[in-house]
Amino acid sequence: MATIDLDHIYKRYDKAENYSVTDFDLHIKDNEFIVFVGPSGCGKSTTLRMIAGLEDITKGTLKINGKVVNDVAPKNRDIAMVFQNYALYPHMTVFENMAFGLKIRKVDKATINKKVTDAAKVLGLEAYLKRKPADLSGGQRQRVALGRAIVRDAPIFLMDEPLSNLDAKLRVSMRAEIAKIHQDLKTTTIYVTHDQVEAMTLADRIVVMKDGKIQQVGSPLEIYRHPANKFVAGFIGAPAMNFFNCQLEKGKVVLNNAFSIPIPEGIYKQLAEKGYEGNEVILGIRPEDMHSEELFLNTFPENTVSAKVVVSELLGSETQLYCKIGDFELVSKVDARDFVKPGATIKLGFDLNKASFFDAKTEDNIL
Amino acid sequence: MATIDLDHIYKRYDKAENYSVTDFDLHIKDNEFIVFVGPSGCGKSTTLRMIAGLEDITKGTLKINGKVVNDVAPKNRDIAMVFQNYALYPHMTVFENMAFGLKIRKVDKATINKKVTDAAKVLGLEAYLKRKPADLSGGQRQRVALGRAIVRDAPIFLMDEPLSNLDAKLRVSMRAEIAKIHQDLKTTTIYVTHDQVEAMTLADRIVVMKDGKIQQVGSPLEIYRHPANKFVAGFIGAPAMNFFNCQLEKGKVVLNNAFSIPIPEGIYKQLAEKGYEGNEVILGIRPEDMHSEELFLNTFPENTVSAKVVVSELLGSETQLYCKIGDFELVSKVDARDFVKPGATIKLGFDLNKASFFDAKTEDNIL
Amino acid sequence: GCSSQKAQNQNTVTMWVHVSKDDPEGKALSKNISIFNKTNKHGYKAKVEFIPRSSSGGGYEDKINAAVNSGSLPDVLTLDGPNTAAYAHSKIIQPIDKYITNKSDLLPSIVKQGTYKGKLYAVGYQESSVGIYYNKKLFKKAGISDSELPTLNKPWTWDQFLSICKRLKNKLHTTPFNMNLNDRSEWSIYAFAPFVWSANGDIVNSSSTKSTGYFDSAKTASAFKFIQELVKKGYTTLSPKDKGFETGKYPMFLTGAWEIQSLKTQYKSLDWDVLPYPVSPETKKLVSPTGSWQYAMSATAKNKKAAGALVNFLASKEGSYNTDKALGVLPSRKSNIARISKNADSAMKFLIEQNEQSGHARPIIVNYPQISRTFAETVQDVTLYQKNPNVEKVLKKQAKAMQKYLK
Amino acid sequence: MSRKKANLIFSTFLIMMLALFFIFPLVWMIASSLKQEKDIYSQMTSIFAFLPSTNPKDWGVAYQQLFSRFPIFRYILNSVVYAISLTAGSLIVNSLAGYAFAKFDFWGKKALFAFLISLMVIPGATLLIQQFQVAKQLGILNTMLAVILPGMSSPFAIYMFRNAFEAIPANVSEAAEIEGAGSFRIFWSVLLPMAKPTIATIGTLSFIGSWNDYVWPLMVLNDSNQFPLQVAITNINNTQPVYMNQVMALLAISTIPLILVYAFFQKYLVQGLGSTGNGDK
Amino acid sequence: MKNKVLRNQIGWLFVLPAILLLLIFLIIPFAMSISYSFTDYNILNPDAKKFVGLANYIQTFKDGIFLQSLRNIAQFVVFIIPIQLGLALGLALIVNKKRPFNLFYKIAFFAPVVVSLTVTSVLWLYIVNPEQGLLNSLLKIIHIAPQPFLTSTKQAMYVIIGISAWQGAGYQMLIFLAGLQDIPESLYEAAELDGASKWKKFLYITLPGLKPTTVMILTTTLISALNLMTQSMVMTQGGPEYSTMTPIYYIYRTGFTDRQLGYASAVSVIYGLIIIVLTVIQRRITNRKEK
Ligand SMILES: Nc1ncnc2c1ncn2[C@@H]1O[C@H](COP(=O)(O)OP(=O)(O)OP(=O)(O)O)[C@@H](O)[C@H]1O
Ligand SMILES: Nc1ncnc2c1ncn2[C@@H]1O[C@H](COP(=O)(O)OP(=O)(O)OP(=O)(O)O)[C@@H](O)[C@H]1O
Ligand SMILES: [Mg+2]
Ligand SMILES: [Mg+2]
Repeated sequence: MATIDLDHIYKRYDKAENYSVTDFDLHIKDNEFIVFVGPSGCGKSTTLRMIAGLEDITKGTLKINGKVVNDVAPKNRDIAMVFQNYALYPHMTVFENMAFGLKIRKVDKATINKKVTDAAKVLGLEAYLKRKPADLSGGQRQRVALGRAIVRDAPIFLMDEPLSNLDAKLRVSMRAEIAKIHQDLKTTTIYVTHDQVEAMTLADRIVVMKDGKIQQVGSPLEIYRHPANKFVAGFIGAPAMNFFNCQLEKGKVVLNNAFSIPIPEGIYKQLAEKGYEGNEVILGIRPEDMHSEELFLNTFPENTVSAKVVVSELLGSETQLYCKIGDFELVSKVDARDFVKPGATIKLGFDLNKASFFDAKTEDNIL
Repeated sequence: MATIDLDHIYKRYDKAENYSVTDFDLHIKDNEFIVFVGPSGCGKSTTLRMIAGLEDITKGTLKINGKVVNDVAPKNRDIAMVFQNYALYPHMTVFENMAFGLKIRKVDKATINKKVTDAAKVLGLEAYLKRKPADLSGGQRQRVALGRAIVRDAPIFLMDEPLSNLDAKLRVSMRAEIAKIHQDLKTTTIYVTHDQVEAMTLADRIVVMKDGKIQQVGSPLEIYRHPANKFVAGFIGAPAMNFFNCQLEKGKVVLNNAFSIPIPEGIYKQLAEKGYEGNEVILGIRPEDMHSEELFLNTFPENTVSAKVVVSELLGSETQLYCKIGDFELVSKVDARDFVKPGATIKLGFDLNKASFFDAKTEDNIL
Repeated sequence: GCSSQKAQNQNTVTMWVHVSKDDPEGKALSKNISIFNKTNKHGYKAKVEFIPRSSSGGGYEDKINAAVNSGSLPDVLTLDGPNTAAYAHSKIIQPIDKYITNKSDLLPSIVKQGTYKGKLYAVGYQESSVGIYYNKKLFKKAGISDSELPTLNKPWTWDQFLSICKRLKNKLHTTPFNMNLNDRSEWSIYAFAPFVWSANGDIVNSSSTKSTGYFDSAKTASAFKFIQELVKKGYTTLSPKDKGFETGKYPMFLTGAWEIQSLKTQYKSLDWDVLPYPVSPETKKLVSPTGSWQYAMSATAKNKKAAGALVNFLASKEGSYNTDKALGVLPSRKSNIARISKNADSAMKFLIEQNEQSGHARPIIVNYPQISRTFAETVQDVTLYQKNPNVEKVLKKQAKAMQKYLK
Repeated sequence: MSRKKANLIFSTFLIMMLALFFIFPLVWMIASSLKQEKDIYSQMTSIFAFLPSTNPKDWGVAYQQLFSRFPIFRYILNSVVYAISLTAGSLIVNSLAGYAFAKFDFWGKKALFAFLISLMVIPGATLLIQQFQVAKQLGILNTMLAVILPGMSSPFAIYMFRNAFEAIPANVSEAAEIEGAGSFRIFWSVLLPMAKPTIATIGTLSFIGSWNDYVWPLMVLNDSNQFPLQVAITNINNTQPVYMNQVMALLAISTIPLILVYAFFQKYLVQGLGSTGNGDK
Repeated sequence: MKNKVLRNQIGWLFVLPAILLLLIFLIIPFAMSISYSFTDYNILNPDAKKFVGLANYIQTFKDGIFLQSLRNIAQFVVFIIPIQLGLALGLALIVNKKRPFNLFYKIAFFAPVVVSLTVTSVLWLYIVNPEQGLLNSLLKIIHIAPQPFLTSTKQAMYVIIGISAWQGAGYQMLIFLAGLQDIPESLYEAAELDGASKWKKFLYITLPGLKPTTVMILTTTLISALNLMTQSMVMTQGGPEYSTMTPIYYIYRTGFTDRQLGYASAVSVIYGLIIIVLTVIQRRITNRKEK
């Protein structure tokens, strides 16, 4: 029910020397679910706060539904927001905290009651409605903060790491709840998270930020499969993508004494066309694209590299292997069945069809 | 350098009706890394705060290095702690926040300087040392809180969700850092987290809690592979284990009209011995133990069940399928290559060798 | 209609008094007013507002000041004796000679305190006096026989008084005399100026224009030396304890007529009586303090006749009698002396007599408050005998200080 | 455990002594109002000074005399009305101003605040006449407004409120703002309840200030039916002969409501904020 | 952004009632005071006032009593501030902790504030009575000669200081208490785990947390100390020999008892200026410490 246009927005805090957000340009469609990700301190909260109207916009225009709102007071923007640090009203009970926004809007008592109890049910807070925030656990507080925003039915929904203090199970169900709310109410949503699963599953589009600048905007798959640059590639995916500064030599990527692997023809053609033959490129390959299964190793014997396992972490369904090829470190994610003891040597097959290539200087994706 | 013994500890908050922690009995060995997990509000922070001495123990004894410390003031327990809500000193700069504990202990200036700058480097806070907490982003604040505890070199280290506000990448490196600190300093550590990866990778032993009670204590693998009860099984692992209330009939688990799968002989023998033949049991099977690969389906044709895909989530290297078998919902995690469109029907092979069986009444693990 | 309303307004006299309407004095006044409203033949109606004052003069006098400064004075008001000159000088009040009947019946001290520059500005409706209250039991214990006690005709001289003090002190091992030296308000000049006058000294000259030559005279000095002597010898104290006399700590107590009632109601077991002021051995002249609150007409009174009639009525034989009787105070009119004395106890009778015989009004000075305070400071200075052993020096300095306030 | 206990007993003893050192006049006042005047002074140097008369018959005497002397209830009612109105007014007016100084960047704010602080130095006691002249000009003499308005706004209270509001983390009011609360609503529903300790403090102090004021109400009121209790106190304390037990009884009557008001507001002072919702200030 | 600036102007609306009241009942009267200070205004004779130029001001500087009162108040301020602030903070810390009898302590410490000066002065006069007063009896026990206290020009002011501190500490305690409530408990917890002793917690958490409160109390205590009047008026009437005369009492006396409103106004303007300068200096110092 609302579009949001951020036109080249800049933000510098009063006492700060540097811009916290630089040239932020993003056009959010009605009913879209946008997720902001980026390293700590990259300006996610700041951007959200500007949209909410809590921070002045230093430069640029912000439009909601096509109307410039740089100067509109937060209360007139009709936005619901979950704060990163909850910002609960300490003197009100959980119920009152959630009801406050509705009370202000003069919603009748019965409706308030219904909405709040419904939300409390969803959030598992029914037992705590009469408590004050100080008597809640961290996760309970966070759920109150979420509930306070949910009950509002606002056309725009801003959430700043709303699930960070919840356990995995609750997270999953909350995540589903948020997705459902989004589908039911068609709320335009901006969601800040550092949880990749959340980002991947919830987002229509993900915005990857770094140092106050947008690095890439795209659907989760796009971002995962075609990262715009080395930063995005490294940031998305856990464990992170492995990077190797290689030489492109005669259709092969060559890493000093470590390996020399043939590049699939289609990809090589593109690289060669752009003049990288004989030059340095950064090879990026995700941990899950290095295979230890016999099948793969047998099929692509040339792609096989020997690596020494340094650490081996078993995570239920899969195993993460921290290995070394000569001096180069890499992580690979293999099936739990292929658990290997540290110190052993293992054969890894690089699936270059799924690899990315970056310019060594600009670090932009070449393909 | 320290052992911690929690002997049947209970905690009830002053105004609360119920116990927040009940009969908590745990003996932590020197240099052990213990992780508390459990749903929001289950008493993790409360237990930590009792160990730190910030909350009175209602009943039970707490020993540190064999000495009862119920009545010892927090400052005399020599514990470093990261608070869930940071609790940074608002009037001090980042540097001062981190240096405070050392200053109090009359550490000389040069050492303080070195320790704090080292920690700041590790935490990526060098640029912010002169700022006050109010001017930091959420994740930066959390890192300060972490830094404040790290510099202390205390023999006991309590951390309450210290990484919850950090992005995945930073989280991974912080996690590694914490592991390293633990190894270097041999600090006895208790760590609260809702992140399964953290729990799995860091813990010597995991303590799973629910409603203030310990459900299971064990190594990560033990907990994952042999959950003590349905709660633990469901809580650990994401997406959660699937549960089916089945009938045990002639060596098979039978679910109303949905499936009937033969149980591996060794397992069946145990179940039968305990008298479950012909009775109800809960079958628990993890998403990753339902296979869609041809190989598996061909090898175990009897274990195959047809399911309708409702939602299909692609998460980079793997795909999560939310399916229905008749009225029963289940989640399965399959290779990303096996991505299936919602609406399609898929064949899933249940790997009962890895399945768990729970008593239908007590919900305890039978095997 | 309109005109009758106006007439009514013109016949209404507003009045401010310094007491609470719940006090005996306030009640007596209310009664007087209702008599006045009923009995006066011109249809005058008096309306009173009661504005209780605090000891420092706060409240009532603040209110008068405020009214003066915003032109909202009532028609009739009460004022303390020493304020007459200032109020008359500033034309806050106006002469009332022509409204007051039977002036010759007024005690001379009353006329004196109400007169400024030869005109009567205010009439007192009561008198006051001070005596030395003594504890009969303690006197007996100290071996002072009744025959040694002074009378109005044969008061103790200062020397005799000092020797009595000495005996009391030696026998009883206590401070013999409390004269409220810690009270540096009006009390000081009111109670101690009689010593000065007894020695034929003075504070200012009769036209109130000079203090030098009077306040620093040798005669004045003799009185202050007497006070200093009392302190130096330990016969009196700079920091007396409250109700020390009443509870038998001090054998002698210099205080006003109001003490009688307090002793009679609260300290029934104390056996006491009143003695006259000690006198200068040179002159043997008995002098006692006087002074009281008075009625006056404000300069802005709308209906002077009505206001005059009210003042006259209240200060009349009947009006003042009503008040004085209710209060148990000294009468302001000669004709009332007998009536009041009739029912009064011996102490009261004694004070009335002392007042009639020896009452001396305080000087009429525009800047009276400053003079009064300077006097009090002088008393204080000489009682700090270690610092200021030389009384003449103190008086010289203080006379000069006073002179500044005299025009 | 036992050392802890010994410590507790020891500190309790010390603090108790200290407390007695502060409360003895109050005790003396109440005890004195419950005895005959002569006992007040004869017992002055003994422990009996702090105990009521041994004869319970004496207890009510001073009060009885007092009530027959003054219409105490009327005075109390007046005082209560003035004090409550002034306190309520002062809380509203000053907290609003404190809010503005703490949370808005209006033009001239700094200068205005500095000016306000400097106003604190003006000794009100010396301005009675001028204030009266102003009140007369406004035509509010002889009304309750004249009694309560001058004491209502106080730079000190504004200062207190500003500090309190500044201590409240910004994000709480931001949350309310996003939820659609207007400036006044934020103030009223969110910030003010969080400033309870300050409300309690300013409330107590305004109430006491108004309750103890004597000269000003007397100056601006003419009808003695409107006078506050202090007028009776000053009166009884200055009309010879002074009956100390009655004075004490009246002072006790006047002081006990203050103690009650204070104890009542205390509740909010103890309660405080606890920890803010996020503990993150 | 401009609009946000505009929105901030609503602040004016909120300060308006307060400012208006102050304007009417404080600023205007004070302005009148200033204008009176150039006249020979006598309270009883307002219509006769004449413009006298700076005569009043010139006289002020020759006025021995006023100068003496300045010295007295300086002495008072220098002693009362640390004593009273320390006492008040101590009391606040005592009652801020949960202890048995807490409410009693709170009422006790605050009692001198609400109990009438009539009561307290009677008692204190008994206590400091030079002859057989309680204090001298106590001094006798420890073999100190009896002291003259209020009857001595040297000691009177110290007695007033002591009694004022005793009487006023409860007031500041209340304000400190409000300030203490604003410090989040979690900070103490963090500090305690950092190993801070009680004293260190006080030093590093309480004091910085109380900073705004302390600055405010310092300012207001300074100002109320500079306004000292009643204690002197009731207990010593400014004596002996003006050793406890204070400027405000003097102004009050000159203006109301002596009725010299013009001169009193001049004195109060001068005194007001002195106080302003003092508070500015004080704020400078406290602000500098902050940096
Ligand atoms: N001060 C308090 N008074 C009363 N109850 C409290 C208080 N603090 C916490 N609780 C309750 O005690 C229970 C345990 O709280 P605790 O903070 O230990 O949970 P937790 O396991 O840390 O949860 P989370 O993961 O959400 O932080 C919760 O139900 C909470 O509501
Ligand atoms: N009030 C402030 N004054 C100055 N700088 C600030 C302020 N608030 C934030 N910053 C800085 O601006 C940058 C962006 O902060 P922001 O809070 O937007 O980060 P974020 O992306 O939300 O990070 P996180 O994931 O850690 O919450 C950070 O470097 C931070 O230090
Ligand atoms: Mg943030
Ligand atoms: Mg917690």
